[in-house]
Amino acid sequence: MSDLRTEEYYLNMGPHHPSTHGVCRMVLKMDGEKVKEIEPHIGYLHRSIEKICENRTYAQCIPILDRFEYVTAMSCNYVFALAAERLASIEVPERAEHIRVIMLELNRIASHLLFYGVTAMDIGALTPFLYGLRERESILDLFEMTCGQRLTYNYIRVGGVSRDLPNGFIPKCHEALNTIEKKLADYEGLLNENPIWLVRTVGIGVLPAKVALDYGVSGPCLRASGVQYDLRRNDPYSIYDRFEFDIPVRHNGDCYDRYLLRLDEIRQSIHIVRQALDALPEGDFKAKVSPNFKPPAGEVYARIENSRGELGVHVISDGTKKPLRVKTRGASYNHIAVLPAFATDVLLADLVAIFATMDVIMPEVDR
Amino acid sequence: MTFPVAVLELYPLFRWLSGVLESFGFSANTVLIISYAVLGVIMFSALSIIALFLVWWERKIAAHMQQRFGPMRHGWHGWYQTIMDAIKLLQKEDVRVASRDKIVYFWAPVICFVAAYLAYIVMPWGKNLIVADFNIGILYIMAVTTFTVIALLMAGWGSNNKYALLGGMRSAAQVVSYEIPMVASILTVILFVGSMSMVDIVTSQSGWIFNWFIFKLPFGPIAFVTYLIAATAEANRTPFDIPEAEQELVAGFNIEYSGMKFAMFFLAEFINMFTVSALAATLFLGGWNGWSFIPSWAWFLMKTFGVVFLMMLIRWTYPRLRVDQLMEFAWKFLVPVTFANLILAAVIKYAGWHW
Amino acid sequence: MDKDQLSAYLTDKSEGKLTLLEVGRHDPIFKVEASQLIEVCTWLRDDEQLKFDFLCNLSGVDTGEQFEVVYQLASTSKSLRVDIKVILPYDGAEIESVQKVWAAANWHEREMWELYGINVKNHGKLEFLLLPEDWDEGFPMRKDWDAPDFIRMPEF
Amino acid sequence: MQGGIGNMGIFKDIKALFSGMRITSKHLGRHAITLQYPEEKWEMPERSRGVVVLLSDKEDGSLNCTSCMLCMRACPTAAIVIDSPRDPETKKRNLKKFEIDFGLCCFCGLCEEACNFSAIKLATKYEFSSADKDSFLWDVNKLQEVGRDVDYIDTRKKKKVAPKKETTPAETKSPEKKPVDQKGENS
Repeated sequence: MSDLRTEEYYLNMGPHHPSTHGVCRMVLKMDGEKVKEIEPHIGYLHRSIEKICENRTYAQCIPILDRFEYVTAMSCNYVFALAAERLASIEVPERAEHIRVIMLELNRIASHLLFYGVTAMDIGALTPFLYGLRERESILDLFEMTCGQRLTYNYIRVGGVSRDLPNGFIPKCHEALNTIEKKLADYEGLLNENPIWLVRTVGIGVLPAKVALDYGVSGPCLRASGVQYDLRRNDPYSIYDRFEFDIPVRHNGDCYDRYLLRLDEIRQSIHIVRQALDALPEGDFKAKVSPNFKPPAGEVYARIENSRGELGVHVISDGTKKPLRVKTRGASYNHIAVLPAFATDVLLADLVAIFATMDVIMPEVDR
Repeated sequence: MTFPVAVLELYPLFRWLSGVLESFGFSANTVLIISYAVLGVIMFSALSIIALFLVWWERKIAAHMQQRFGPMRHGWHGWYQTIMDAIKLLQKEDVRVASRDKIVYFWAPVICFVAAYLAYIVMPWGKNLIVADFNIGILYIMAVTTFTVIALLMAGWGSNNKYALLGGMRSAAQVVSYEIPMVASILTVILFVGSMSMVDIVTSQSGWIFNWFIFKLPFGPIAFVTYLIAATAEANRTPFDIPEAEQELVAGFNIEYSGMKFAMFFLAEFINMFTVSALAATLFLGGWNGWSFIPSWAWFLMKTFGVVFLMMLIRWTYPRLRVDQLMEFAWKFLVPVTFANLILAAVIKYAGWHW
Repeated sequence: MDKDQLSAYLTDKSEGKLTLLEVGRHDPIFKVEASQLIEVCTWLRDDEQLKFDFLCNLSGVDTGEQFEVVYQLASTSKSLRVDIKVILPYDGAEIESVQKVWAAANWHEREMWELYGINVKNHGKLEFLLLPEDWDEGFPMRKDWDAPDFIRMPEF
Repeated sequence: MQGGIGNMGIFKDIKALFSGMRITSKHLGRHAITLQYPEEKWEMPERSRGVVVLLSDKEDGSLNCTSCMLCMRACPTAAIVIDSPRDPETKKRNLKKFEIDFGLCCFCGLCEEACNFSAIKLATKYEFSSADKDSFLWDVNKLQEVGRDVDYIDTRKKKKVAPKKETTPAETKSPEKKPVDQKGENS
């Protein structure tokens, strides 16, 4: 029996793996079913967005950045517009700001609904996926009605938004929000108490707050680890300081908390959208900005809280109509980078659950 | 083992067939062999049709649960969609891995397929509708259905793929673990019937509905539930579908199979599901017993499809367990419960506190 | 602390290691010498008043004349933001890795190394991250890189 | 999770399992929310950004395009190629070539916003997929043909009062002159 031995082996997870949400490749060092080491390999979706943006005017960058993080493309639009507005000190009309908040929060809800479905599917429940997408569709319908596209909006522009809200948007939006609020009970009934779901998520993939901060984890993943840090509060942008909402925080930092936190955030976002719809003033929806506008030389790093975490863009202007440098910072980038630090010594199935609850989206990582 | 010839005569068809054959001057043995061959073909086609129907049904149920349509293109609500799928799979190029273990890789789907069909030799489809009534019928079923695990292990090993190997190992561990609670649940039934013959088991539940084993309080329902859980695991279905866990192992043991070989695994999976459901119907739900205005085979099918429906509902509602939790559940929960239940049943049987 | 107070505090307490470049449109931008980077970063992270425990972003910049490395720092407990900029010459650009201070810098530095050719000392794992492993066509984010057509816009 | 399932209240678990089943079986009888695509079609919202078309004048059917090239400059992917040499005598541009490569187009709608003459629009049509890469290159005839039945608000009307006098388009004019927004603005 002396020649019987066990050995560790390498498992190549991805780039075409159903639960890597795109084309992430992870080389896993496995001991049986147990993951000993993770080495993420990214770049399969690299489209050189930053370089492309350096060769485009400010207005042209926005549709390119739509593709940066297409699940919440509104926030990509917004963060670039915010950077350009800060560079050129543009005043944005009130109505535009309200519309922006509505769109950003609707997009956050849509993204979290997708998260709900995808996470459930990664843990093996197939039906919640369709339920999540069903309500997401109603939000995408609103977007299509407003700006004409369902995913790559190109809606929020430097100085405002590209079009005013269409006729009948407000009642339809209220209706969609009411439906989602009602359906949240269904979502929670399907998974929250389900013993299988609980054993798969509770205590799995605990991300300590210290590690999370060290690796730059942000957004719901950070808040699930007990750090109350939301840019809508801590570095306010737009008109978020006028609305009343809670920042949900949970303390265990495991998959279950990350999941629950996002469901809580949907509720808060619904609340914000309702307030914004009620407070929507009349007026201009866009400040006068030339499509070839040239912000004065300088640099700014704008960051907002999107559904995944901190979405930042570092724009340097040299006074010409094209930016000198556009550096995008997506939350998922850090969320993948942190995996080797805390997701080891788990089973393969847990790694899938952890990856799903980190809510990673690959185009944001590869850019 | 010799097949009991007596059971064969129950088909008018076979009486007619043997009459015809004998008139052509075939000897009795030849007639018997031909009859069995014809019977085999009938069973095979019936089961294939059932498997294809189950695929379609599962897709429809899943679709309607998720507020979709599911297959709609071929025929009324796409009823022959799966037939077209099967034809497509048969025509497909058989892509094989270069570094496979040739023999093992080839035989795995065959064994899986055959093992799935073998159980139907002793399955009582209706009153006097059984191929062969062994006196060890249920034991035989337990034995041949376990062949599947060998096939899955072979598929996992022969594919020379780590995902497939993981799937094969998982499946072996899972099926071996869940065999125990399954048998223990079945034993409670056998304990009362006193026979392992499928016909005996069914006839012992005849009469009114409370003769069904599931209504034998208090252990009947427990045995049924534990059996159903173990059976779901045996059939590799969610929440116990870890051997092919799509999100973890991509497709598990059948990751390297394509075309017809994949179709064989796929159909075998659905036939296995039908087998365990049919067993549940036979053992716990009175088999083909029912009011006589509906033919007995219809009762059997209705009950079986009822159990299948339940399994589908479970599949499309629940998440998947993790591999160690699955084992834990089997050994720490199901095995104690089924054995306690078995002892309880034995005590009740011994004391005579039952009807 | 608002950004003016922060600028004053940083200029005061850094003992001349941080030079204010501009108060900035939204956040102050400071310059630091490459040799003092680690020291300053550790101080920024550990100072009780600052607690810059969060590295938002790290961008390499090619201005056409020089390289700049910009560290965008945030403090989660004090809600502060500051940019730290290191200016590097075009030839032999080299910088110390800040991974020891913020682990988040790891991938950003790798990315900077492969896209700009700025060498990162003590990084430990300088391998291609976004680019293919057999990439040998130079440093794509440099301004003098010959970009393919889909990146360059035709001039009208 | 040591202990896992055994440790939790079993009745609570069973209740949760059943409530899950109740939710899914509740949906079993409901109507599908999806459509059978080629037969049934989604009604596209008015602002929907589908394929790019060139618009024709509502009365005489001629192209609205004045080949001012604003759209070409606005395009972030250089999908639009216009060749319109100036006539040396009249100083007017003649449209020689107007091509859109839908392999490049990202349907952002910037060209529509840049246009001051209601000449280019992202129509609500969308079924133009093809397996042939060359067929994505649409020339002016195809663009006009597809755009014939597209309804639009003509923002040139005011200028039409003084016809013929229209010289080279005012390129400095910003596109935020609301050529597009008038459709469904007053919410």
